[in-house]
Amino acid sequence: MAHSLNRRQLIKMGALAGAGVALGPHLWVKRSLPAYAQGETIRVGILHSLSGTMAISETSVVDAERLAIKEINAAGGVLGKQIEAIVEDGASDWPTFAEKATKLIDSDKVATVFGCWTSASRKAVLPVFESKQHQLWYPVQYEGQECSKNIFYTGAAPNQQIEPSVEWLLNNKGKEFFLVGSDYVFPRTANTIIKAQLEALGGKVVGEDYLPLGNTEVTPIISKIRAALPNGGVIYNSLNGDSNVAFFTQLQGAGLGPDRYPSMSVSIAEEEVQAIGPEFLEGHYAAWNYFMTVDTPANKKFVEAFRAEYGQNRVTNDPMEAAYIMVYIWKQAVEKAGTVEIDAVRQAAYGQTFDAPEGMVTMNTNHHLTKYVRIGQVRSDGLFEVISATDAVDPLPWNQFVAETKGYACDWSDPAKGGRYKVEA
Amino acid sequence: MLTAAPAATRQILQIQDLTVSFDGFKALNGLNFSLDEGELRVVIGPNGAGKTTFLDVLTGKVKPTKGRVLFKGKDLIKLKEYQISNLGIGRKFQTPRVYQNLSPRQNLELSFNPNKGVFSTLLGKRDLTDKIDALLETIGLTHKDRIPAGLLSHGEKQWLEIGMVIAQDPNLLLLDECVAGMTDKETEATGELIQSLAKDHTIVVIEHDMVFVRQIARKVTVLHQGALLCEGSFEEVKNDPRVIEVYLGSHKAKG
Amino acid sequence: MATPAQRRDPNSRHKLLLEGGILVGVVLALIFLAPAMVSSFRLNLLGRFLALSIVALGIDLIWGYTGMLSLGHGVFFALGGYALGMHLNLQLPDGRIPEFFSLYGVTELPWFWRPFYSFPLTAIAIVLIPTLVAAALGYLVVRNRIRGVYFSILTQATTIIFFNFFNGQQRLINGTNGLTDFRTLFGINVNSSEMRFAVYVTTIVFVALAYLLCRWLTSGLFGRILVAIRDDEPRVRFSGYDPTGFKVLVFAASAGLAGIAGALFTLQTGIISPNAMSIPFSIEMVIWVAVGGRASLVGAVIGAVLVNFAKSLLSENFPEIWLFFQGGLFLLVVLVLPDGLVGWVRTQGKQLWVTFQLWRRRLADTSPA
Amino acid sequence: MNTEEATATQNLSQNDSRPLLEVSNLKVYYGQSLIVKDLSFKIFPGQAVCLLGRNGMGKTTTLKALMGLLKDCTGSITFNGEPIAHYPPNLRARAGIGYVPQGREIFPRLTVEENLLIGLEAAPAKERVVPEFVYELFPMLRSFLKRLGGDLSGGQQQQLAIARALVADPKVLLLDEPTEGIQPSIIIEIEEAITRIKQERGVSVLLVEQYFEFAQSLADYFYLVENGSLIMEGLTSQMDEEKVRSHLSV
Amino acid sequence: MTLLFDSLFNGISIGTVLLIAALGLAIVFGLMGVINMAHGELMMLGAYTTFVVQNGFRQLGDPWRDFYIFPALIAAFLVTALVGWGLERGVIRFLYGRPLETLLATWGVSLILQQFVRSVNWVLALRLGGFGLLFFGGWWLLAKRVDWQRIKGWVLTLLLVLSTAIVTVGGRVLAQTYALAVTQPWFGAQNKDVTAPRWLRGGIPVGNLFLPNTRLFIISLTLLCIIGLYIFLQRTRWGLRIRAVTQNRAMSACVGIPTRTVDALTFAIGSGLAGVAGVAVSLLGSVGPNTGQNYIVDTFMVVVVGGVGKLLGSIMAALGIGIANFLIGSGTLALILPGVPLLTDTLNFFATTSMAKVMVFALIVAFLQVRPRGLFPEKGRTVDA
Ligand SMILES: Nc1ncnc2c1ncn2[C@@H]1O[C@H](COP(=O)(O)OP(=O)(O)OP(=O)(O)O)[C@@H](O)[C@H]1O
Ligand SMILES: Nc1ncnc2c1ncn2[C@@H]1O[C@H](COP(=O)(O)OP(=O)(O)OP(=O)(O)O)[C@@H](O)[C@H]1O
Ligand SMILES: NC(N)=O
Ligand SMILES: [Mg+2]
Ligand SMILES: [Mg+2]
Repeated sequence: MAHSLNRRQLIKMGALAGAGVALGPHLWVKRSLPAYAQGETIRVGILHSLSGTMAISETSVVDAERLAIKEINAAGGVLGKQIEAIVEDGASDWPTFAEKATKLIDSDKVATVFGCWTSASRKAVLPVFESKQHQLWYPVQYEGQECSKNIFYTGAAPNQQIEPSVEWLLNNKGKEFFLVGSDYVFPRTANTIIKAQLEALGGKVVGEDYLPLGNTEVTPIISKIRAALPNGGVIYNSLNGDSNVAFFTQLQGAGLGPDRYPSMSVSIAEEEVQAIGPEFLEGHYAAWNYFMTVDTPANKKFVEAFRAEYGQNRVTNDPMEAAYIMVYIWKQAVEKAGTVEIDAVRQAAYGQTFDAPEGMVTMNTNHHLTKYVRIGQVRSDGLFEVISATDAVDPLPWNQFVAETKGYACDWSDPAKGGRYKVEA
Repeated sequence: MLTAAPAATRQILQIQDLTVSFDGFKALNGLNFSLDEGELRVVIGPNGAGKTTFLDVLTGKVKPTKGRVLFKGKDLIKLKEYQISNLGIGRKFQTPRVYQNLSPRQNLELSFNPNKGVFSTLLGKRDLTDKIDALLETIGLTHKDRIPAGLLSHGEKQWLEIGMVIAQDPNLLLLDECVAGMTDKETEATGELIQSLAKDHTIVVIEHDMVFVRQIARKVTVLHQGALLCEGSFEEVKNDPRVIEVYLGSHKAKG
Repeated sequence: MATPAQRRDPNSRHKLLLEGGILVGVVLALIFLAPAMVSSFRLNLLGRFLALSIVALGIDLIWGYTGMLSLGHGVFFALGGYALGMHLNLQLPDGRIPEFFSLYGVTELPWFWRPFYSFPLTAIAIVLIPTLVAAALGYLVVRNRIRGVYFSILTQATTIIFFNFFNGQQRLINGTNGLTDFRTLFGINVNSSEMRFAVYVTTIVFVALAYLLCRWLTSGLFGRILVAIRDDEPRVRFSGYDPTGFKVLVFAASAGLAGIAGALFTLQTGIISPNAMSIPFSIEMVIWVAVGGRASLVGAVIGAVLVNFAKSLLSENFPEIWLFFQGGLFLLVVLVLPDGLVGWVRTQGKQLWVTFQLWRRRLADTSPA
Repeated sequence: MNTEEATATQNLSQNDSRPLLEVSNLKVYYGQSLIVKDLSFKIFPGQAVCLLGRNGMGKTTTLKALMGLLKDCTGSITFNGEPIAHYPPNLRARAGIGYVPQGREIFPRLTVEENLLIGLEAAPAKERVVPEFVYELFPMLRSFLKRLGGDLSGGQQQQLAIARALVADPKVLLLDEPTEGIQPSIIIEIEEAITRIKQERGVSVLLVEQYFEFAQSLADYFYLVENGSLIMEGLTSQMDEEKVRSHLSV
Repeated sequence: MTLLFDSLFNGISIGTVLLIAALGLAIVFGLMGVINMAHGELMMLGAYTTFVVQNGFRQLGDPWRDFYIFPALIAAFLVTALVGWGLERGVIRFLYGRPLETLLATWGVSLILQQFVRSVNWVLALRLGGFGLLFFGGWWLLAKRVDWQRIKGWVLTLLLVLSTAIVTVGGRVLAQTYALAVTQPWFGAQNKDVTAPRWLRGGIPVGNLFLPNTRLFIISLTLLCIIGLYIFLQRTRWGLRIRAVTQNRAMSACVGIPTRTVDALTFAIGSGLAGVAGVAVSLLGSVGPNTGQNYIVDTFMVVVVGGVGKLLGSIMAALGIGIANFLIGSGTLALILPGVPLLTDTLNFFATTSMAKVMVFALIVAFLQVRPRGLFPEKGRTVDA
């Protein structure tokens, strides 16, 4: 039985071979990458989940960031240098985010970092960026109640997405709300805000439920919704990722259509609609600052560039747009400061404006962007019909409906004010 | 039948009306049995008579459906396996069962330990090397004392397990087919070993090898269909027609 | 495969001395040489991975030696981590409560946080809470003779319970985000380099202590009974031992080690979150031990450090496809090195040594000619 | 020992001079150690051959090697004129080698009936019924058809193991201590049955046995193994009992 | 009454999903003893197969596009069975008798499969295919030489290096020539949309209730799988062979069972069932690289709670867990058991999906305390002996 004698050897070989096939090319590419010698490029970090649960959302954000960098490089780079992106995988694991952030700062000596999606990952890297006096650009809509000197937030603050959408629902769709969310901080905090807001504005929460991230068994929730809203009502949905698919297919399966049960989602964008299937979502609503269908020249250019780079079937969405914006704002700030030095860039970033796909945005001294709020309704092709749009809304990181933070604001341009100060009435 | 035991010898084991039933099948059926201290008893009986099941009850592996089992006056039925073992009952299984990843030496050491609590095992100090060496010599495994016991041949495992029971130094030794797979000479050696052990231990031996039974037997108990068929000296039992009928076979019984 | 159970031959003293010498040598090298040789970032990683090797030791104790495969050690790890995390979160000026509470409108510190103001109580909690939880769980499980996959699945169920609980209780323990944003310990900035080095050294000391503890438990008669339980637990009962006590003890001990590891890891990573209680992390722990070599304590430490460094380096160099390697690595180890690295060194190393000796002898024979 | 002479005698006693099973230069290693050292022997159709030897001498190892269960073994095995050393165990079984292993190796969580049905896997005929004669030989089996194999008593399991090998109608039976744990009366019956099978169907038997009388009365020819080598062989009828016994004791 | 029926139906709905996901595992783990952590990823492959088949049928136009589900079932079964077969031949068979090692190895496999669907594009696929062709083809050709054993070592090394080099260079050339067309991932990291055919959307109103068609479909599919499995295991000799092989592989070979074939086939069927489960799951949730991860723990729980190796046990356990999940998670239990304030409060506390999970798993832990070997434990002498 000589063949079994050699099996170890064979397996070893097979494995090596497999590895070779999968990786050989990458090794090659890696080594041939920077055509320009060290020091002639400016390194920036890109830190998102490329594996694990969050990869679903975060990989496209990376695509957008890479696109922006590529465009900037093609246009001559920044300060005459090319930008070199160092990509790290946060692997949907918060400690890993912290580890990789440290690595980018300490080992790679990057000029700045673009990254994170979940608030948990942002909270995990926040101490790293603060203790190392470094800088993170964060592209996703979030729950607010934070204003770090070391982070620029280019997604919506609650008053730029959640609050206007609740108001719109109250005005147009009904007063009884059922809140569904994934079981983590953004939905929980968002719902805290919504409850405070509804109380102030005369709405009512009839039920609330949370699904563990990634869970797809939504039968009990559907039952609860039917029980709590027998005659229809508003579903406010902050479910993330996978769970949405189950939720909407079953919502339809159970006969709860958007006519009687309109839903407002704050984590469903074009990509998710594709994954869920437009036929399940048609007629439901989402609130964002940007939709792929926004009709601006800048957006047209953005979408075209993106599709040319990644394929005609790809779609763009709000976090991708926010990610695209932040790379440009950083570039403008660096150019204004004339250096990549963190503090100078931070100062220079204040007041930067950018003709973004969603419209003209401005970076505030509270590290958030002034943005447009839009309500979209899902069309049969899976894109959104923008049915309501506001003028640019200034960001309020500290929520004005929640008692603890009412009356607080943030201003990093003034050392006397800082991250959380009481506004004089 | 034999004369009743003298009043001076205490009965170490008393079993009354022992019944074990598995889904209605009675492996033991109203068995009555008793054993004097210091006795060497051989139990024979057809395959499936319930001999092993009997030992299973004695060691706590099987809980009886009915009946009483008293060992040194204590009821064994409520006790757990390890408690019974610590009361002084040691067993060799029918198919040898040794710790495969421990060497014969370690197997014996494990059985020698007198205090088997968690902390006494952890903190206790003992040096048993000499005792173990002697025992290894007795069971003929001196030259294989360091290899994992799982690699021993069948016969060697039999020997090792006998050694483990001896090391345990129980009051009552239960030996289930301990010479199966041994050569005639080794069987004889085992017989001698058992007889020397019998000087200060109570022993129950289960066997099918009639030569061996004749060598060691004083009193023989025959089980059949879970109950006592007969009891007596080797010659008495051997010539009992019922025993010949169900067990020995009519033509040429070995021994 | 077989345990390297210690043989009491005349030169066992000699061997013990040698082992002690090597241990001291390694500890000293880690403390004095490593910082000089690697960047502070890598040193910090090494510190973390050494912390993880403490859990690995615990897993080896229960899985490698006793045969209890726990797929839930992340819970004990996280309990230790949370205990220290709470203490670190409470390093605040008078009466203020950790910032995250305000997110959920909590204004009063939940009662169970109070003891963690005190470092001694925290230190006790780090070890004691996991140990007690494990002892209670272990007792219930082991007493009912739940073994093998049933035990593994049960630990997994426990993990899910704890995970969902910690993940869902934002108002008590900050949910998914976990505890982070640590600033000071004993009034010293936890991010200062002195503090970092002190923690690094502490970790090494704890690894050494954990090693000694496991070494003590696994050598001698006690260790042999563990192996016997792994091989044939029912038989052990007939030998007069009650396996329950033994199993509960090692399970609790390994949970205690996990708690310590969790605390040291949290301190060095700056965050503890329910992710540490996720199933994959617990499985990874087992993989470290398998890679290093089951039933080898050195193997557990080496496995934990190597696998984690491999993971770090692979994901840095191939952020997009590193999982291919990680998965391939596990496959390779299981198929090609069934006894782990240490097992491989033991067998192949011996062979190489023999070949080398032969070769030397042949050389010596031929050279005069 | 004059091997040629013995073989000649052996050949004389057979009509068919071609051996059914021929093993030459069999060597088996466990890791580094050589357990079976250069063993050669033959079995003719309808012949019963006995392998004698003390504990740990390599008898079981030899049978396992014949079944193809061990990986580190060299040498040639010819069965029915065909070299089978490269066959996996299942093909050897299907070729007509029946095996009753030491330690019974009953499938514990299959019923007695299922254990017998599994035995039929190697049967040349395609019909899947357990032949009646095994129940006649072991009446116990019939009454316990639905019982789990693992629940049987030791001796019952041994009987089942023999029955399992017999149902497949093998050309040669490898029996590793088949009488172990079996009550005397059934041993007698097994002996008679094997003699009958041997005579009526021309089945050959390779027997490993410690029960000397049993081996003596069943086998036509014997080989004595010590430390993995053959040290004596011959017709059982002409066996020097004293000498053999002396080798069997320590 | 409606409440009861509603709970029952919803509980069964949840349970059948668990069950169909667990069926394959009941074979692979329950019967074969392989702790297959890649089971979820096999489901995921089944779901991706559905996605591909669906897209194929969309091209075909109208009457066809609504019937993709049936070919998808077959395709998913075949694809995953094939992968399972390869997995058994390449990995699992070296690990029999070492169940815990199978856990580690299949964990590795699951990582690889996850990454595979994220990264696979034409370049990678062609590279792998080309490599297989060159390396194994070369091996096959050269192995016919008489002096093969002698030259094996270095020839294989050479082949390895050569074929790796060729596919590497080939891949690069390909990538540069055709750019996006070949480098664009087939699926990417994003979730994919599998839409139930039109006739599966909506549902049947029964009185106050609404029975969604997809659920009814999955329930029927599960039933069908169970019946098929039952016939396979009980009415053919395979069931017996599989059980024999897992109980004692060496002895099975000695009685003439082709153990390799049995092992490979069994594993392939178990994997194929995972694929079928993948189709079912794709109708409910998302199709993405992590699809399988959500099921793995629950499916093991089902198999274990039922009693390892007992098909009936798995069925009961799945339904039980499903119903418990619904009753607790939807707060129905709190409605059914009013009156006792403390109990109602507790139940309400657990009446969110997230906390219901805590409760259900706590119940499982408690259940295993009472029945340490599941609903239908192995009985007899060999257990705990
Ligand atoms: N758990 C069980 N379930 C069903 N039947 C059982 C069980 N345990 C034992 N039996 C039956 O009980 C009877 C007695 O078995 P036991 O092992 O005690 O016999 P024995 O006298 O030791 O036989 P042997 O001499 O063959 O070892 C047998 O018929 C056996 O099949
Ligand atoms: N897996 C193994 N690895 C190493 N050595 C082994 C292994 N199996 C058996 N041995 C050794 O090989 C020798 C022969 O064993 P074998 O089982 O063939 O003996 P045997 O002649 O059948 O003895 P017995 O009469 O006791 O059954 C023994 O010394 C045993 O220790
Ligand atoms: N910030 C979010 N969406 O987690
Ligand atoms: Mg018996
Ligand atoms: Mg033998």
